[in-house]
Amino acid sequence: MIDKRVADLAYAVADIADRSTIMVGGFGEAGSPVELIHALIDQGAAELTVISNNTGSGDFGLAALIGARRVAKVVCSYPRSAGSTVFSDLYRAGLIELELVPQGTLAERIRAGGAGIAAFYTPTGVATALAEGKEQRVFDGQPYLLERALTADVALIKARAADWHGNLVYNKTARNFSPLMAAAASTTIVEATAVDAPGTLDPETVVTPGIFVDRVVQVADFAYEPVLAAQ
Amino acid sequence: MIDKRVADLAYAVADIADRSTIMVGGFGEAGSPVELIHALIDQGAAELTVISNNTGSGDFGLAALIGARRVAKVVCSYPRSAGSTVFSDLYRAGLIELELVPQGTLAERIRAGGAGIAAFYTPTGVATALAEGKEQRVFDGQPYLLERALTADVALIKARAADWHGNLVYNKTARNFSPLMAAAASTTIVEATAVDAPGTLDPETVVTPGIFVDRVVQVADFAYEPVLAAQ
Amino acid sequence: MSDLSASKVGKLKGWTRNQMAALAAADIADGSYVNLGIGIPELIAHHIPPDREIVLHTENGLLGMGPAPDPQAVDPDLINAGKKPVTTLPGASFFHHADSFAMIRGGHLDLCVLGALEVAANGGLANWSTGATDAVPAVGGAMDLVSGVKAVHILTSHCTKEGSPKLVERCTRPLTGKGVVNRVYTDLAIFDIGAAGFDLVCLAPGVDFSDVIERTAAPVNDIRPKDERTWT
Amino acid sequence: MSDLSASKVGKLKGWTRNQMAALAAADIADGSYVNLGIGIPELIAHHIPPDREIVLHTENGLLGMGPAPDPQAVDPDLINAGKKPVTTLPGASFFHHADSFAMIRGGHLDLCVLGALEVAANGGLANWSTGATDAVPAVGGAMDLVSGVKAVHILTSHCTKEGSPKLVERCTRPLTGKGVVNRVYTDLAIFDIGAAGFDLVCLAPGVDFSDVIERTAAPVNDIRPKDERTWT
Repeated sequence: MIDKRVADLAYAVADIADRSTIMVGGFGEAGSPVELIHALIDQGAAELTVISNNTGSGDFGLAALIGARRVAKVVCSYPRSAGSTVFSDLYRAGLIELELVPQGTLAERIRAGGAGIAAFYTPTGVATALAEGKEQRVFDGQPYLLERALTADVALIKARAADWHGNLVYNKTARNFSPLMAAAASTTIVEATAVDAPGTLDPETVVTPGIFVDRVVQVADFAYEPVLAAQ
Repeated sequence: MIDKRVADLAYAVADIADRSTIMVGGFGEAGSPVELIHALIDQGAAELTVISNNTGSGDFGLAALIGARRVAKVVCSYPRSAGSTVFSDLYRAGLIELELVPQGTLAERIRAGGAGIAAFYTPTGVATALAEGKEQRVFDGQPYLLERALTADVALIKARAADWHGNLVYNKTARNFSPLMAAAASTTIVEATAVDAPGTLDPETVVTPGIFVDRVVQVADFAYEPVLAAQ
Repeated sequence: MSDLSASKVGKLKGWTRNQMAALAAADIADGSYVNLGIGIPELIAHHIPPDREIVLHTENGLLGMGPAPDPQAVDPDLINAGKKPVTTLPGASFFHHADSFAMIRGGHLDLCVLGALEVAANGGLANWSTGATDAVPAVGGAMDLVSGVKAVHILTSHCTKEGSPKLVERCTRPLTGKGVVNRVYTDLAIFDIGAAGFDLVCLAPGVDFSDVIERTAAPVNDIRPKDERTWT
Repeated sequence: MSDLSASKVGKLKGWTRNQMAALAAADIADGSYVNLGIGIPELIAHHIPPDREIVLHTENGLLGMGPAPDPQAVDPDLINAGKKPVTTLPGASFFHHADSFAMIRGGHLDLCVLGALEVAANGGLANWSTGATDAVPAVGGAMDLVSGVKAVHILTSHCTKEGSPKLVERCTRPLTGKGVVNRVYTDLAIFDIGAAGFDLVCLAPGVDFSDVIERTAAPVNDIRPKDERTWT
């Protein structure tokens, strides 16, 4: 029988090892798996590499993980944040590494990782500082950069609803990177508001098929970042 | 105002030129845009290159287009068909060209075409006859083949429902290649059973966003191939 | 073209930000799929002529973006690329980031309108990094947009706050893309990127050709019909 | 190993196709995601032990494939990779071909069970083309499956209809993939691909080790525990 539900957040993240590479879903506030990140902070894993579009806001979620000095390196497109100086302070002090990747290239590298594509040629970033050290090649007269796939040991993502098989649907723009990360990580851990029996989600509208998901934790009410930030 | 509806099948395919490259959706019977293909046969365009997983069955749809000698070249993964010898006869007679592509590589090449990726490295086909003439390269100790993107002048696809913006949903496994082809073709033409005003499709469950679609024709009842074949 | 330092030229009134946005909006064809950058370009959404239907794309995963919601209707899961709450219009669709940037990179968007630190006479754009050594670098989707979208329009003040020209011969700040800009709307004038510099399309009221030349660090060619030209 | 021609060896009863399928099914772990090739491998779906839940993938775009429908419930838009009507089980999902082959290529499927023309002692598989010059080539998803799925099991008659061995030193037919096969179920025996040939896991009732050696054109190593071995 397939039942990917796990009892609580602590159990869901218990085996994440030091020096793991962790993909973290979300674009700003939308889709950030704050509860799973807080469980990871409590769990204690350190020297992590985090792949995520941003570096968190306020002093909770990803910003708190970085602030707790658990993150050695960030792979992201936009590490600056209006509501947090956690990453910026550490970066300026030389205490955290940054690999800056254009947002679409970040998405495509993660997608490639999940799809078994080793590398691809993209026009994004040609003739810019972010092309430095990258192979450039011309196809049909146009220059492209070679970009490598990204994979991870663990993905932490947030869904609107899940079933026991790990099939997922998301809420609006909270979808963002999560379906890509679910496929690119060896172990995908999901926090979802609703977790029901197989058959409750329409097969036509499942966004992330359960094959990409390993663990599902039900989290009754999401701690939305703006709400937390206001506290 | 955005209204991609066109009055009839003939008008929808009227401007397809000789020597065009046409992507045709469908996997076997499911998702094959039979009515659009028949309109294309009536329209008369010739020396076409067709990109499609199969070569049609019976003596209708894609098999009829090929049988009418309108197709100079087929790019596909499985040109043999239980119910048709149209392609096989022409192929053995040297009257039609074939580029044989593994099914997943075909899908990924079409996806790359729609996504602006010039080329990618895949493990599929390494050390086989289909690797001949292709660049091989090692990443992390594993060999991969370089595969180029596929694009087309026109895609002909079938949907379950559409809105005037061209947003589409499909029926079950009839989805197959159509969302990829819609993105990879300069002009995407859709036959759909239901065509309604914007707002009738749930934004969460749209499979092909309207940005990829140019023309929508309502076709009340699909002529399913098995039904036609039985006639 | 002029190498006058900023201090020698005065400030001109020109167009307001909303007027610039209205001019940019007037050039968007009916039925276009458009991505509006963060900042002044966002104003364009309020100035689309009522007889046109434009579909707005936000790269975090939405086509058919509508205006900001009433405060009580804010959904933190429905935001734009600037992380501000938005709404959906009929015909909207949600999708993940790989699909969203497939639209961008694959040339499916008709237009993006972006801000700029510098625009070069050859269409080069610098808008992601000041190049300051202590700055934390952040790029977002800017490089994807300029490399993939069919047309790139720039909406920017003609000069920096300090009065330095933003329209330059070659960008001195880190490039977002090379040869990517098609048209520039400033508070003083509208330009196309021409074969030999900035081609002047039209001037703001009260602005002269010489005003523009003084404030532009690159060749400017007056391509207006003769009867529209005003000479100082 | 033997180079005896097929004509010198008789036909053995061995396992039926359904028995082969049941043996292959018994080796599939609970909770596996599995792709079953067209032909004999399809029979496996009928032999999954009742205490296990297996999710079947069909590469044309469905996870959670169920058995064939009643004739009156056939939906021509709900088919498997062999283009036969199927059903969905609770927990099913539909997706397009790029996503379907991302599952395959990306190593997300635990197992695929395929037919074979030839299997080589080094794990090579030939199952897409006879290599006949007049044949119309057709590959489908076979190469994708063998290059991406975590484990590849083969379900095949031990010899061709003409009696020639299908288990060979090196494939003579065009390769589907090199070093891709993990286990082979034939009507006579079960083999793992070992370091130095086919490792015999078990024999069908009434079949001797020497029978297998006579009908296999590659080294066979008996790796069974001593008390399970029977010698002719």
